[in-house]
Amino acid sequence: MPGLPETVPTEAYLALSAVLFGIGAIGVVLRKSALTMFMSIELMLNAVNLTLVAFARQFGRLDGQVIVFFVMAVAAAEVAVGLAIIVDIFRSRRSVDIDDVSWLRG
Amino acid sequence: MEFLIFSVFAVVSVAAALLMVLQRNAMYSALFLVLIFFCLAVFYILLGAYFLAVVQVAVYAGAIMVLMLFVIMLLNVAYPEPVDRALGLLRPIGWASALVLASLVAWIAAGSPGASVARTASGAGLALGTVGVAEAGHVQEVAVTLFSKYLLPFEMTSILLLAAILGASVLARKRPDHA
Amino acid sequence: MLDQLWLVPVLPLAGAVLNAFLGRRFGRDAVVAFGVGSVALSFMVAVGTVNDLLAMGQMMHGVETHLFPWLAWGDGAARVTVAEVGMLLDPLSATMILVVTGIGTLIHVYSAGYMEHDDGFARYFAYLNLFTFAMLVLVLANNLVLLFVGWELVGFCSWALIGFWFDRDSAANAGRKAFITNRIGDLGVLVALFLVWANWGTFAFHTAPGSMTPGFLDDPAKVLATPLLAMAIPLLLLVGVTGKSAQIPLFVWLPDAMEGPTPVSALIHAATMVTGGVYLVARVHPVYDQSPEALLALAAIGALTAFVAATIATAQNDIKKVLAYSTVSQLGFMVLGLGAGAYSAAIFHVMTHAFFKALLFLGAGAVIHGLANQQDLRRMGGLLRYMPVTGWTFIVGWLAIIGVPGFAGFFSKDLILAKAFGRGLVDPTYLVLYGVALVTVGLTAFYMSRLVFLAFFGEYRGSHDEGEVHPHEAPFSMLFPLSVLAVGSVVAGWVGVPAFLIGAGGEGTAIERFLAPATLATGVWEGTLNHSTELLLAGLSVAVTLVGVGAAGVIFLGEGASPLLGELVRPFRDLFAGRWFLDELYGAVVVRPVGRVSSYLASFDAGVVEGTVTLVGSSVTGLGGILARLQSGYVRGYAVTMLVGAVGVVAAAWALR
Amino acid sequence: MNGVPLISLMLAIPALGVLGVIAGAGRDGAAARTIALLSSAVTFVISLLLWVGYEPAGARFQFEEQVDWLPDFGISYHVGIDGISLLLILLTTIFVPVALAASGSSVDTRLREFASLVLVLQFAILGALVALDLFVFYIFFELMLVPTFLLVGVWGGERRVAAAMRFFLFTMVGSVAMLVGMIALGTSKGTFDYVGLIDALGKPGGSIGAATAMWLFVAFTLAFAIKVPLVPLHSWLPEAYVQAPVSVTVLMSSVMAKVGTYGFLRFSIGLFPGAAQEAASAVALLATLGIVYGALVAAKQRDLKRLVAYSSISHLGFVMLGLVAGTTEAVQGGVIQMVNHGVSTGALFLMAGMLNERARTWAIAHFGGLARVMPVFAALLVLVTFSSAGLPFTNGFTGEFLILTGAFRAPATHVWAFAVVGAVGVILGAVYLLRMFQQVMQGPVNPAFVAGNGGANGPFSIGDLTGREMLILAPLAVLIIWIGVYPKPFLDRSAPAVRAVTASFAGASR
Repeated sequence: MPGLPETVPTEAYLALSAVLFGIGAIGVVLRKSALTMFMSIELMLNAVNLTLVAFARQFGRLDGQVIVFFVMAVAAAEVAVGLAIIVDIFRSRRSVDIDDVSWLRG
Repeated sequence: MEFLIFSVFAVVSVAAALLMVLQRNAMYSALFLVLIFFCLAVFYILLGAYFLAVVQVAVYAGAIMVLMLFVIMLLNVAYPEPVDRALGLLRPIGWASALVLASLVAWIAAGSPGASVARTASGAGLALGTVGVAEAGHVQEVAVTLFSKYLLPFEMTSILLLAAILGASVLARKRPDHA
Repeated sequence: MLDQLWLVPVLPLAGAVLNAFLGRRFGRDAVVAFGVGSVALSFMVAVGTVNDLLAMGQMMHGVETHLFPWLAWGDGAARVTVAEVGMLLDPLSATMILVVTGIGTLIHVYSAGYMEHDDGFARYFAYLNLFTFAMLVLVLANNLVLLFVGWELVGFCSWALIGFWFDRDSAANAGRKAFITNRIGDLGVLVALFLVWANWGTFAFHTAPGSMTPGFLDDPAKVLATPLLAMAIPLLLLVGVTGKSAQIPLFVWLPDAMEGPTPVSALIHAATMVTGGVYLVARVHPVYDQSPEALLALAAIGALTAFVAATIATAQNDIKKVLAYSTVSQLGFMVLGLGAGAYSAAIFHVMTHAFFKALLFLGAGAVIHGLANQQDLRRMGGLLRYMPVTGWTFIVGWLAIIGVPGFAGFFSKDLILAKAFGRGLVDPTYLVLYGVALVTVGLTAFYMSRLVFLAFFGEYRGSHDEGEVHPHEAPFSMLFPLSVLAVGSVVAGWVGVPAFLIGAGGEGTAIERFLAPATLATGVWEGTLNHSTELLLAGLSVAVTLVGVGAAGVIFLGEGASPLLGELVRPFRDLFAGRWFLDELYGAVVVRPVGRVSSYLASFDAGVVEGTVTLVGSSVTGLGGILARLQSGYVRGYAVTMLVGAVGVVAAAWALR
Repeated sequence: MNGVPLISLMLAIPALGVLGVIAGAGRDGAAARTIALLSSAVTFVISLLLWVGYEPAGARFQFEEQVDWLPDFGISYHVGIDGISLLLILLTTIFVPVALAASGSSVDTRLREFASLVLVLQFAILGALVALDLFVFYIFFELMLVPTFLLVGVWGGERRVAAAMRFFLFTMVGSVAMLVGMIALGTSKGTFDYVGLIDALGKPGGSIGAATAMWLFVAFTLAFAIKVPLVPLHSWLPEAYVQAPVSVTVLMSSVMAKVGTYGFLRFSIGLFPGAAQEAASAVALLATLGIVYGALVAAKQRDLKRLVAYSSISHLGFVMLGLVAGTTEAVQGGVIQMVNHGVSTGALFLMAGMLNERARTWAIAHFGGLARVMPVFAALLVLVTFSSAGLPFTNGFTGEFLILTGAFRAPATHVWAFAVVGAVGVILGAVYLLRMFQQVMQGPVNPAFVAGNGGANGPFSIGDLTGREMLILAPLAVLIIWIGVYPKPFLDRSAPAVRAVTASFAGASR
């Protein structure tokens, strides 16, 4: 296709990642459901992962990819514990509305 | 060709993300998230990170999302959530901040006047050559790096996962007083 | 023997250490052995070294001994020496160590008898030995800092010994007053030291072998580059002299110092320590030679002090207080001598004064001892009958201090007067000072005669019944030193007999010629007097003395003063008895204002402390209140906050790229 | 000796000691003090080895160890000592066992926690003294805060919590300023290494500009000035010193305050000699103000411990005056005065504590005539008091004289006048110290101390020094005389380091 670059520049990935990150952030703020908030956080993590992989390619090093691997592992752990907490909260409150969980009010 | 694929999946992923966030129904949100994960796997392939692409599908789209869907169904909260209570100023501030953040980062990354750093870096990256990159994503190289330079973090991650398993099972355990 | 010079100060130090650590375990005999023995040995070594010095004939700079580096660091070429520990033996220090160890030995012997029944026997001798050590450091130091060390250490020992009977508040107060008054004077010395270091870059008196920096006394003219400095250093040192040698305005501590045991008054507050100031000026006299103004200040202060103290002495009834003011007055004579540029005359007076004033104080001690701690002259009288040895030796001391020809005081005092007069031929101001001094000679004769007549002549006025006090003679250990000192009070002056009188060759006196290498003024012109003028001046002072003695005799031996005269002198009596009200003045001008500032600051500080507590407390609560409202507990609220923060960080990073 | 990483070993011993105390002491903590003492004794022996092995003529920093830590930020575990840190290390290793031994009956609860916190404090102080990397220094500097806060807050007097909080807040403010300055400096030069920074700043074109240097100097100095403390930042001190148990007060004044003066010399002056030169007059003014102010306020205190606390402020003013004066004599004096202040003020606090253990009061007016009751104690107190008042042939004179003599010819404007005012402070020192001595030790014996029907010479209800107390005070008395009469071994060791500082100082003034 004429006029278009052969490879996708890193900047494009970064921009995309930024947009995804922003949307995820909006989700965290907007949604009341703890579950949807969780998903939004996952989206943000993935956006960051994308930058890491993009930079890994740019600098020709594997460290970025390895870190993404760790992020995934940590995310898995986080999801497991987080969901357990949600289940526990739901048991006592019959709701996953995040605004009901405000025991930390100062 | 590569650019075309990127463009298509970029549009798809952004659209899916928006739909996910704006969706009232948790079940639909989860499904859109799965779609985003797949898009990301495609990007990883484009970037030469084949191993990660596989892991992305397996772990995120497979394990994590299945877990989430399980919970959604288990708790039966897939109904549309009620209209939000007034969050006061927080809601507009949140919107604004998120938009500013996204556009700021995107602008910087995509070659704003301030992106000279990124540009020189990308130039250097191209100079380093795509030679290494082509093989860089193969399982073997990743594995070698992971089990040599990052051995200690790797082991610590496994301990973290173990702790997460224990924590999750303790938290989700049915307690006598709740029964 | 010169190589053993270090033993002179170290022996008393060893005595002090032994008595301090083991004294209480060893018992009194051992304490006396250590205490007296160490000083006596030190005296013998001193005699030996001085003898060697005389034999060497190498007098100009004396002999220096470098013991060890003190305020110094680095080795070899990198060595920086601010001050070392070293000794300088020249005619000046030789005279002083003989006086200090010699008279010190006698007073130690006397103390063994005087303090026999005191609880703090070992402590007393430890301090007394330590004092001897400190005084020897002062006079033997080969640099100004070490001299200052001795200077401060004698002050410390003085504090400890004045407050020796610390159960008495008055004694403790007097000790503190002495130390602090001295410290005020020391401030001057300290600043003078700074100036010396800044100007010469060394504290050494004389150039050390192999040293690039000449000793500052070898290069006194360097100071002239800054005329202000040439005057500042001697004037600042003068402040120290007024403290240590009890001159106006800082002499107020010395009379109070009589709270200490009498032998202490004799050794420290009469014979040795208080002459430290005189010694200091004589030692650094090349610096004074550069500044006629400083010399004049010295002379004026000396003459004024001599006069004021003598007037106060006329109105005191405590035998030790009279002697104390007499000491101040005599020190005034010495300072006047210094101010006239007659350093050797001043040192000569230091020496003779040490003999007769020690004698007088020890005699007073024997009197107090014999009267069971009675110090009031009005309760004495006729004591010559009860304690003849004490009485007759005391009379020798009296004759010496008032300057009866042939006795020690006559020669030294007269030398000073003659020098002041001689200087007056050049600078008429000195003639005024000479006049003041001459009047003081008369006053001296008056108050000393008053003391002797009241104490030793007439009838005993103390009550025989009350407290079963019978005047009795002192034990031998006290009488022996009295006798030796009495002899000294006569013969010590004979080294100062003018050469022309006894037909010896040379100019001036033997003591002047001996001291000249160390103390001869450079660049100060003193008028030369012909022999007949000298004799005339001597006759004049003898005449004045006779008037003073006569007046005292009429008033205190005869029928007493006429009522009219009594009325006439009453205001003066009140002024003198009130010590010119200087203590009150200092209280109002210095002590109480400092106290008030101090109180104010203390309450201010407490306020600041409390204030910050309140401030910190309220601001923490206030801030906490604001922050607490942000802590809504809503997770999404926290999320927004984080988001805003993230935007801030990114924006900042971008803006600051 | 070369192969052994002595410094790391010295740091490891207190750390191991903490574990030993926690593991070895039973629930009642009976063995805690013994184990801690043992640990601190070993640390002392190692510090002696450093003393023996240190070559005054050798390299600038000796016993160096360097291991990469966060190489991307130019941060490494870099430790080493010069003569200045050597002296302060010895001071620390002497005072920790002394403080432990002196904690005696004033600390009788939670001994296990107490002993381990003291060792943590020792670890932090020693670490701060040997650190040659700004980041490492900062970590140790902050680490000092935690055990001190707890030691004051848990074992202190009635108002201990407020005192501890105030101490904590004040110190934090300063630390934050230093942290900002440190990061700014470290990132601009790409390294946090002390030696590397000095090289980078000294290179032609490596200068950061006078204004920036001044800001950084102020940021660093603020942290140290609060720690010292320099008037008017001292208002945390009296309460903290008074509320803390005696042994903790001793550690705070004798050792911890020295990290403040040390940091000022090493970092504020060492890194920014030009700015230090420019600010010399201002710092000297504050230091002199502290000398006089502390002395005047001390003169009116009715509480023994508070009096010593204010005297400590006054004495530290001398140290700061010496350090900032920048002449070799003054800085040498400042360094030796750090040791002196530790020894003399520490001894004063210890002796005040011993009186308190006997009489159960701090009020000066309640004492009186104790020299009759406890003669040995009185003799030692004479020595310590006069050392504090700067009597020649005691350590106080050595330090104060060098400081004032050196400051008098300091190049910065008006510093000579501050030296003169400082000399006035010497007089004021004598005033309040002698007054204190007189009211406590002299005069008639307070009847409260005469037991039953005893006569004037006892028996008294309180006794003279015990053997343990003499053992505690003896090394301090020896140091007082030693530094007073023959300070050369100490001055020799600090001289090369001081010369390096003063050379940069003088170079900056040109």
